[in-house]
Amino acid sequence: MSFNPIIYFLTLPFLSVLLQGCNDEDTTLLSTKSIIYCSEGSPEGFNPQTVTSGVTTDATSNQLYNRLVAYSGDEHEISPSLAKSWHITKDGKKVTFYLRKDVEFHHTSYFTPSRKLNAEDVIFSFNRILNVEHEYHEVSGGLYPFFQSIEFNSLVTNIEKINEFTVRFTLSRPDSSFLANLATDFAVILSAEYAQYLSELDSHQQIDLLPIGTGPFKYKEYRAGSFIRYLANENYWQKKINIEQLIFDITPSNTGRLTKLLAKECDIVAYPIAHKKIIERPDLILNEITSFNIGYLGFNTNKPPFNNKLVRKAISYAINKEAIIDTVYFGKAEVANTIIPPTSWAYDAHIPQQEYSIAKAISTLNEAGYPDGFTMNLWAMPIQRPYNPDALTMAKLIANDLKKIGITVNIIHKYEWSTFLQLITEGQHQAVLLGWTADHPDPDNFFTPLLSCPSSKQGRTGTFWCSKEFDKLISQSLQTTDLNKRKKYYKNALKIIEDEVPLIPIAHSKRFQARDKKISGQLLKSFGGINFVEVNKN
Amino acid sequence: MARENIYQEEEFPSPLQQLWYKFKAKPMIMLAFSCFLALVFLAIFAPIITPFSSSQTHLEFILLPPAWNDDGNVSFLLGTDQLGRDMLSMLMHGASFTFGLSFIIVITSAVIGVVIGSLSALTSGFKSSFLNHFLDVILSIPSLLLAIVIVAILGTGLSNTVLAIIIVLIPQFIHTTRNEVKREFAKDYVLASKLDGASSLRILQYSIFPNIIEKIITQATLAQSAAILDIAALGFLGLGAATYIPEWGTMVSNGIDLFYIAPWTVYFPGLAILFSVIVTNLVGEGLRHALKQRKEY
Amino acid sequence: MLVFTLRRLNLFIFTFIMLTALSFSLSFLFPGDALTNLTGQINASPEQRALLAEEYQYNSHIIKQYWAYLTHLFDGDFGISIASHLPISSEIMNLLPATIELSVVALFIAMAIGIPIGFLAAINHEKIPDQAILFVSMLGYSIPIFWLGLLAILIFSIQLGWLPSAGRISLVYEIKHITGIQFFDILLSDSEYKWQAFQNATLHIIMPASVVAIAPMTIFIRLARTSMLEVLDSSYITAAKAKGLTFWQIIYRHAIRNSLVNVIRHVGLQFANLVTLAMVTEVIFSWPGIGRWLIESIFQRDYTAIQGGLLALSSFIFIVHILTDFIYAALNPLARDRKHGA
Amino acid sequence: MNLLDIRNLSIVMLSGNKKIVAVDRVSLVMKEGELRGLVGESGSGKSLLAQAIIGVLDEKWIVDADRFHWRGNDLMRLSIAERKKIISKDIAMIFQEPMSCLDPTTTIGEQLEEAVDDKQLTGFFWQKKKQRKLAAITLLHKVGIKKHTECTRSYPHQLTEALCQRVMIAMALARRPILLIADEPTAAMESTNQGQIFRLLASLNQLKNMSVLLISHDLENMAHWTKRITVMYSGQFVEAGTTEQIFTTPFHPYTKALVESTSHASLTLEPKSKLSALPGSIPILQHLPIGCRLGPRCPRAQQACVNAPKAKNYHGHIVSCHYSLKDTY
Repeated sequence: MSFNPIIYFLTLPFLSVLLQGCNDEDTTLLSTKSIIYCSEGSPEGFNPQTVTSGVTTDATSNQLYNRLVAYSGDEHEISPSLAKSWHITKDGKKVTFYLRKDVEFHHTSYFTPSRKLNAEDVIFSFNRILNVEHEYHEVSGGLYPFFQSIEFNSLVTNIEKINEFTVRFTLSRPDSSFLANLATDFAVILSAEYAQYLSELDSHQQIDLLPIGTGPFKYKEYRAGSFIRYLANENYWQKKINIEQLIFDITPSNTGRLTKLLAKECDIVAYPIAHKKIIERPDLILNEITSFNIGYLGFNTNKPPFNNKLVRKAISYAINKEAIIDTVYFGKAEVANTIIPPTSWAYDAHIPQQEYSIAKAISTLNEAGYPDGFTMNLWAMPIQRPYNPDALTMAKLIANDLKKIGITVNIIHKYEWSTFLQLITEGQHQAVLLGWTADHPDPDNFFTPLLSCPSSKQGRTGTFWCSKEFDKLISQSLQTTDLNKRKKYYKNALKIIEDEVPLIPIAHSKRFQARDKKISGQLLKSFGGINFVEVNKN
Repeated sequence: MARENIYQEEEFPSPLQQLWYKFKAKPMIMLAFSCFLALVFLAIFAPIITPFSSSQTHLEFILLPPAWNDDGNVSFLLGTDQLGRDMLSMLMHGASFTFGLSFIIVITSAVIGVVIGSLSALTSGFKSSFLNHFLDVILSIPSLLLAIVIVAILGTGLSNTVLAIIIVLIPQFIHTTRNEVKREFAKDYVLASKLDGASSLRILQYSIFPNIIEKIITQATLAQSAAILDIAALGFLGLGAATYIPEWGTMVSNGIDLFYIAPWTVYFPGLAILFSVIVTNLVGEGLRHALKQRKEY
Repeated sequence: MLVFTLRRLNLFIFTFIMLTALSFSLSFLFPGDALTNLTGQINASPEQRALLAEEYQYNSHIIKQYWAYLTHLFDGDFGISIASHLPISSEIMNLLPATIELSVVALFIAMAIGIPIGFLAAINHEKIPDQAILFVSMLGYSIPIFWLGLLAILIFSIQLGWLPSAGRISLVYEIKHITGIQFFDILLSDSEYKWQAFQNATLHIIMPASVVAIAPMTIFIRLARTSMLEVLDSSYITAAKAKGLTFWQIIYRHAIRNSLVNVIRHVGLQFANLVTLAMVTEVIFSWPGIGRWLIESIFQRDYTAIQGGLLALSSFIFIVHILTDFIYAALNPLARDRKHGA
Repeated sequence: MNLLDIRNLSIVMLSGNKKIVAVDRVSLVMKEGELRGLVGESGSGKSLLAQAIIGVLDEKWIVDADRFHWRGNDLMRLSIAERKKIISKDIAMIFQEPMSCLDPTTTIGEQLEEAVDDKQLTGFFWQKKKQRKLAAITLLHKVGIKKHTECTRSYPHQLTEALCQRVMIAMALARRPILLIADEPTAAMESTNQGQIFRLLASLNQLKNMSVLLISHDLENMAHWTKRITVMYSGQFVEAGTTEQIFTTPFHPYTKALVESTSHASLTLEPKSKLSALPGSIPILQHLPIGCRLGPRCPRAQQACVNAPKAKNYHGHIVSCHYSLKDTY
């Protein structure tokens, strides 16, 4: 029997459609002028002032905005950005910034600025946070979590305009981390003119949804849960941008991101898994950078049985951290002895590694009055962050460990990230797997946001632990510039943590990122999110 | 048959025996049938015969490749997953969930569907045509979509999945039974027993059921392969079995994160589903073929 | 033809009532408050709630409530999404075209490949090609689709690097939403990168559509094979042989047409099956369609979205049903009315 | 000259390892311009024989013959393709249930045009379409259909059985055949319509000198329309002769029984006397008796009947029986 010719007839139209698509070589490929970054989640909004989530700051801070000052170099010293220079008075209470005069705001389809950046914009950006009465303060919920955790409003008493391009901050007390805080991803400068324009239209909300900034890219299009499209800012003050388009392809699934990288649908991916597979491929590069972070198991110290210090201690004996490092981090992390990573100057080498001993755990649990164990719930974060790439597996391993000392663990996992955080803030959990990434190199950024009373009460860290003694130590440390004194204060603070165990530190991990070989330029910084300003595609 | 055919009479085996003779004539089908029986056996006795418990973790053997790989270990024949659980044991346990539950689902929905279907076949007029349209509408909604909606009502979880698939399969059985019963009712032999004064129920029981039972069995094998695929699909989508249950679809979805490092965690559960569906389909095919041959004869 | 059309219209109305009644009753079946489920207004203030209750006749008889619900549907008001707070109708308008595109292309592939192969099998009845085709089709019918999708990505996207693994089109192309059917939108757009985008979109649809098509294709193979065998066995083929037509003439002129008519009859039923597969495939290939959205809605307990999505998807399937009925009638004179009787 | 000369044609099917001989060494000779009847109960293999002649049998049937001559050509020596070519040119066939023999999805016109042989058309290819159409209309006229436009536009199911049969005949005529095989053309038709069809066939036979092989189980009609009749029983040749011979002096017990069972014969029967019929029924293919297949039913059967009888020719009246009735007349 000869081959049936019907098949040819029926597939012919289909093939011809395909071929038709292949006959254009008149224009260069658009894909060579665009960069697709596969990110891990949707941003909550386009204003990093109002959030702490790394997903949002990654997507917005460095792309859309600039700060007054920035970090540069390996030593992470403060360098000029929108402020070309600054001056601090001797008592440390007055800080004056001299602004650049050539900074343009974004020209977009929804707003065309008529002037360049000036002092008004800086004052507007910070007054929105500080002044509860401010027209824009309550827009998007009125919460500025980062600034609240560093008690920014009690620190800054006044911001004044000296002249068109000079702004002075007046502080209530000297603060050695003030400049560092202004260099974080959260302290971005918005456009006062745009705010004015929006308040005339009575659509205040739009300021955080359709952003106008000074950064290297400007907003074009956002489809929730799907993608963000940025276009190059042709008037960027710092340098010329090499690419035309920057696209954030929102891909929450870890495998999905890796697949897109391997299939060349993404140029760069966040938090890649399966490093071995990436290294094997000659056309891909894996970048790693030391990140200041800590993944931990936090106890809700308001709820029994974890209001009992001994129970917390017992659990800390029972967890096999080495196994977690091997399984969850594939060995690409260090066991954490305390909340401070070893590379920080505040790290105290004398703090011993937490002992892993089932026998000790059982005896401590007996001592605490739970000889038969108990049942607890453990909340595992539903998304991937550098400090915890796979909370579910970690939770399963911990559940397995705790079974040995008679504790039954129910894992709670299936929530959307923002709902999850909401419920943690409400204190619904008994224990939770979370983490923290530092926003700047000052060790205070670990102590204050994680364990100080004000931030504990907010609940985002999940511990609700509050110690007057601890708070006193860290505020003393902030008010001095003597490094040795600060070291001593922090050493004592760490002792308190070791003794009280409000949380069990698990790992300090590196931050990874994989990209196509064609993409050049530094992207990752130790602090803060990703920055595409230097990126090029060839 | 080398029997001498002296008389015109032949041996007349019972319909089921005839079916069996036709059925076993094809070696391929027999092979599939024995695999089917093996799966049933596995579904019942998996907890006794597996080398390890399905939840036992071996932290020293995490992501071990299958034994034939250079890095493999003979005691974990098909390797381990990211928690160091033995793949082989999990797959064997999975037979009770994916395959075993599909069996239970089909039997339950077949019983309910046949009862409703045969009773509804006795209706006539407006009620009947309403029922017909109603069934058409229900059957035109994709089964998985309907199952998903039911899961949304009941909440996720393995038992709710099972319930949802049972509910989804019932209309199919009603439809088949109803059509078959109606067709048989139109035949002359039923008229004959009607003239003898038999009640409808009696006709159903003695005249019709024996004639349509094979059709229902055939439908059941079709339904079972659909049920296996549906359980697995819901498990894969995270709407079915909880992540720690070694249901095959759930295992595939658990393995996805490791697909590129440990592909066997995806290959094997998928193959298990494929195998069980093929076996079920082959048995169904054999049954249908045997039925057709018997009718032709 | 008129009677035929009226009958279909009648069926359509009945089905529409059934489907809306089902979707309406879901709001009572889902956990939580029925009014919230129906409207999606989860954070409504007491005054707003009272207003909504008034609008939806919430305190009247159930029939009145249903009627109020229907009027809202006719106004294009499906409520708002509990999760995203966007109107369901606009979400559906965004997502349904993607699903239609995927399933129609898949249907086309399944028929274009499945039917000729089925015919080939029938022509070679009980010979080796027939057996081989039957076995392969059994295999295709048994593969769990999500697994097949994963393997397809592994082979065609990762190992060979031929086809993209996710989405409808590379995000670098900015296509305005006009009809929602992407290929039309691309052709309608005035971008200088039009043909690049078209090519890119074609590459994107090949793999998901083929994966969706596999199982229906095997069913079409079987249908076409059975139908062709039946036709080849019929007396008019014998008569045509007696007329002296060659084998291929008979196949082309009579057999294909008649068996095709019988296959088309089943397209409607297969379509429901195909949409089911498309839902799972959308998840694997991140296809921005209504199936993926529905599945995500379950995780987010977005009951309003589930109701709207169910209604939209099943109406779509039913419309295809009726369309195939009409096509069948157009092709098969027997299905139409007798023009001038005996 | 003999138009068709068939000797000992057998049609065999292999079922498992058993060999089923559906038609057992049947001979048939037809002269030019003859209107010949082929009679037998249903299941006697008449249709199989006809289909074997025209070569449209299913592949499961194996046809074998000692001689198969068509107008002096030995067809058995030719390849299947060549044989088909000759036969489809010269022999046409019409079937029982004409409605099912027409493609239900194609209009009558198209089907008719398709039957018109290319060689009959003389014009250039762009003229052929029109010529074809004209040819089709002429054909319809030939079979007595006047309203040709209505007819060509119709689908088969829109016409009556008798009209369909006329269309079938028209199609058969399209190739200007020498022999027309009509396989029960009037089965399931009302008697008035039956008459029309038979009349048409007879007139074609007379006016165009077209040979017709009329197959039927209806002996009475055969008596009316045919000159010579061949009788078959269960795949075996029984008797052949002129119509008169068959009806007045049947030599074979089966023919006699057949003749006696017709109403024509029963007119002469005494009131209230028994209608004559053979005991039993025609055997099914799976259980064929050996030897003379009528054996178990035959009133005259003796031991010799376990061997198949040889055909004996008595001046053109051929019979195949060990104990023929020849001597009783």
